[in-house]
Amino acid sequence: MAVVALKPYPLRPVDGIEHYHGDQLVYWSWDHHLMFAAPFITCPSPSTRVVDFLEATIRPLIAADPDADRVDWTCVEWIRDHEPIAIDVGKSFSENGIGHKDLLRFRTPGMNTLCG
Amino acid sequence: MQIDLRTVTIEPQRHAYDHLEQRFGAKPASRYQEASYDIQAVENLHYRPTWDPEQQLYDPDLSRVRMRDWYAIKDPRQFYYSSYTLTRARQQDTAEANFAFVESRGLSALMPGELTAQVLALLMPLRHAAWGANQNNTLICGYGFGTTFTQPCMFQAMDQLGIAQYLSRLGLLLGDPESLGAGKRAWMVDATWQPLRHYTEDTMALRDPVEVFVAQNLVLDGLLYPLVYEHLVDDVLSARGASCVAMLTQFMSEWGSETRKWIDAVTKTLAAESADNRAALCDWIDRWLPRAALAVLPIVAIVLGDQAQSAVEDQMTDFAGRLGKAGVTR
Amino acid sequence: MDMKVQKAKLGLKEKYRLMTRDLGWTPSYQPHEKLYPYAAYEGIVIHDWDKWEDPFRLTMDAYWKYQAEKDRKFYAIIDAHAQNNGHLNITDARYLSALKIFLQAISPGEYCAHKGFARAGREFPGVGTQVACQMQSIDELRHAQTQIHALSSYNRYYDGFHAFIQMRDRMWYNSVPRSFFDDAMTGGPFEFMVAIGFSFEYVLTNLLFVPFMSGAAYNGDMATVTFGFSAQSDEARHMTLGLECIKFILEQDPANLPIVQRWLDKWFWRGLRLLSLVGTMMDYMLPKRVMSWAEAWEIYAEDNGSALFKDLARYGIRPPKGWKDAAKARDHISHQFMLAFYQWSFGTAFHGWIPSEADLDWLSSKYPETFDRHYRPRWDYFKKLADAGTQFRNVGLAKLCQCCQMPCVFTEPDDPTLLCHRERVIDGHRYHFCSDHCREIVEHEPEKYVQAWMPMNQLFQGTSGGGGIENWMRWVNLVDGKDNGDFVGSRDQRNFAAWRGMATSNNGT
Amino acid sequence: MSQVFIVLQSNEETRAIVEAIEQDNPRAKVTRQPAMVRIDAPEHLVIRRTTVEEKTGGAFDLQSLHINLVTLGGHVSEDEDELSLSWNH
Repeated sequence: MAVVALKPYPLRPVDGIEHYHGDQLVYWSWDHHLMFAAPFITCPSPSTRVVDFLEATIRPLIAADPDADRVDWTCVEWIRDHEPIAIDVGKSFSENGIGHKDLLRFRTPGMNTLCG
Repeated sequence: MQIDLRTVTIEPQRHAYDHLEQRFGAKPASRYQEASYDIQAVENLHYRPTWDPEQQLYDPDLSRVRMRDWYAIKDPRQFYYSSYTLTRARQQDTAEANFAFVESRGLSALMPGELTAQVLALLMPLRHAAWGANQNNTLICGYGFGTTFTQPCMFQAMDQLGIAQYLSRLGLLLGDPESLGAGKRAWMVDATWQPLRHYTEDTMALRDPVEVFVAQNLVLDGLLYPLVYEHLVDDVLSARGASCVAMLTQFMSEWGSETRKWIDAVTKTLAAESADNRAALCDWIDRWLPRAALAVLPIVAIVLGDQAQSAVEDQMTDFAGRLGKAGVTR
Repeated sequence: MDMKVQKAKLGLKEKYRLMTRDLGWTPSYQPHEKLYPYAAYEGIVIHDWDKWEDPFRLTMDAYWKYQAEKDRKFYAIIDAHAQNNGHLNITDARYLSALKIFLQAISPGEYCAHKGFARAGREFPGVGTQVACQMQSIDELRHAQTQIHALSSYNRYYDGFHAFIQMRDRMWYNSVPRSFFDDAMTGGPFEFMVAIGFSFEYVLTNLLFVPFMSGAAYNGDMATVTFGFSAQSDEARHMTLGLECIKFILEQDPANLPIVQRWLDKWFWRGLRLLSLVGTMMDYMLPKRVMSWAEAWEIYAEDNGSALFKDLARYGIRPPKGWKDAAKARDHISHQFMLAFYQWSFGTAFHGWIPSEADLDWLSSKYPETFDRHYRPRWDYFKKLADAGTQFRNVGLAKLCQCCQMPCVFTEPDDPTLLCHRERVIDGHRYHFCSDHCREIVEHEPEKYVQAWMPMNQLFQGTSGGGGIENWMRWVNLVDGKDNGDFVGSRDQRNFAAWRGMATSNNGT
Repeated sequence: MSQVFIVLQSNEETRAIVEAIEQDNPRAKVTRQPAMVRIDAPEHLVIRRTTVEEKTGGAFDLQSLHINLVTLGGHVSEDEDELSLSWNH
């Protein structure tokens, strides 16, 4: 579908990767862990190793959850756009094919302390 | 326990909203200031209009005139909704009393039939001119930039609707529904009214809000209102025995002189901003003033006949004086 | 001699016709489409503007008279309120958070409606419609101004009100109402009318003004209840206009039905997202409560709304697509927002807090199906952390919905334990949504929504003050430690208690 | 059956109006809430000028209802003598 307009109304996205100074947006969400009201938006460099970013940024963000200490990044199940995805956390975002504005959900079956 | 809150003296944490303290200093702000300054969004507009994606949702570039700060424009009457509405409600009380006075004493029936016919011929088509002015001021409010410029235009639009309605009541009092119908036919086909209708339709095709302001409020109404209400009705027709009509149009004459102060203040601020603005105003006046003069001439002639030309010329002289005072020099 | 002839008295309808409808004319010096250039492109077909029925036949003289009377009452009350420290009459200073949200988010929306109706009041070719829109335009200006005036005296004593102008354009959560109104205003006149005049005014604003304002009265806030009811008395006219307009459009041509139906689907959902904030205000921010959001929803949306859509069924209109999901969300939304506000309160110009045990019990009783199971455990845990001196602050920034711009706090309609994730790639760019309905709205008009100003994304672009939280706070005029954070320990809390104490002891002497 | 409704501010001016509504609409249900009065009625509700005038002993202009009106639901039909609310189904 297209917008109904009186004159040509071009598609002009304002959120392209070129606006992020070499970095890219990546979203994160921990399934069934609703202590955190919404998915996180972050802005890592594509060349950063995923595990480094998880430890430096995501781990502190989720630390308040009673399940947080038990999260092992090598065991979590990753989901992207409703499909399971294999992520080698020892490699970078770009090596894992994780692109601008991807949402990465991680599942930790058996853990759902606050969301029965 | 009932607490007596009036006994407490509390030091306020601040005097006014931040944006008003920035503009006017750290002191309590007036209700006009609170109601008017900066209340239109300016930044981070989300979407382009579907009627024209080259425009912004609020777009100062719709006008040829430029202002560093559109809030330099101020309404000397300091009208915001409440002060405006209370002022008009008071005038409405007077108007109501005037209509009741004329009606209860049958004053309009005492006028000679010929004079009544002349009054109706003059005033009934002006219902539609007022509607045109309503349309134009509504457009200025809708697409103009900055609340101190746009909000009085919405008031002006509603006033013009009110004027059209006062004229309608006047027509029903002096005549009947058919008097209104005759006025509309004159507006549509009589040669007398065609220059004015042509002018009105041409201004309704404009999209530059400030040009509309100049063409309608400054130029056309600047000639029409003093000529019709102050000169023809209050002076000429009253002297001929139609003083009751002057009672019924008291709102229009008072309103004309009240709104002129505002229109002149806006014009003066626009002109004082830059030579480019003055050039734009002059171009628009050159474009619209001669046409307005030609449009009002046959209307004035309904009452004055051959003397219409000199009445219009006198009004043009007055008008040039207004422009001079507003700093619009050609 | 002349006898005054008693004229036949004109009926209200005929008189009103002469006073308004008869003023317009068919232009001949300019083509019609030059004077009304935006009237046709949306695809709405109008054959006869004269078929328009004027709902209330107010002429300007009556308008001035009645509105002046309302305004005299209103300003008398807020003058007295300011002179007599009326702000100390409120039940509790935490209530002020609701007023701060109102001033930052809703009052600017009133102004947008003012501008939008001015435009519609010029662009519609029918005089009756134009006049109704123009009156609504100045009414909406009135609402913005009375709200700013009523809350001005609160601003002098409490934090969080002072920068509503800057925050309107820059504060992240205010892009929710801003994008809503910008969206309506950048549509054509018909869409604007259906969006604001009908979907928002008729279907939804009762929820905003009626139970919430009654709640304001219950909490001793005479200034707010006065502007609220005073505004709502205009809304009754506006709602009637909205309903009239939609009937008129639908009666004019069958081709209008699918366009109107899609607008209804779109604007019901956008309006619901925006007004759900009021649910949080009602359930959490009123110290003394009149009814829950769920109860208000039942009365004003489900009962009244279903009567309305049953009525419109004869035109082929069905209830909006999101209707069922809205009903499912009824028992969740207010909790989801308040939990979010609490954890992000460092970035809001109002205070958050953990509800008291009594409040939690009230919520349990009002939301028996959901509260104890899903939400109370989180509050209990937050309380445990706070009591241990490790108050939970979520310093992660939130993913926003590309359509409604809400942080994606909503759960799956049928699974309250899982956040709802929706996405779509449009022309090589990926976009995220809070719900199926928001995604569908964007899929219909991608050109429009890809240009939205997304505050969180902009932060990372470095455009919002230059990067970093301190620069951002300066840029939005947020005073750290005063405007934001937990209510417990805030300056508002301390001052209110101290001033009330002064009042009580003065009275005792 | 669909309800129409009207909500008025609760004050001295509306006291007579509410009484008039109760008299003219036996099936109407009046609910009093803080600062407001809500009146629901099945399908149809009417406010008659003359009934209000009986209650107040003075002239009543129906349009002055706007001053104290909070909200309403249903199609509005108004002339000099009465204002009615209804649904068409």
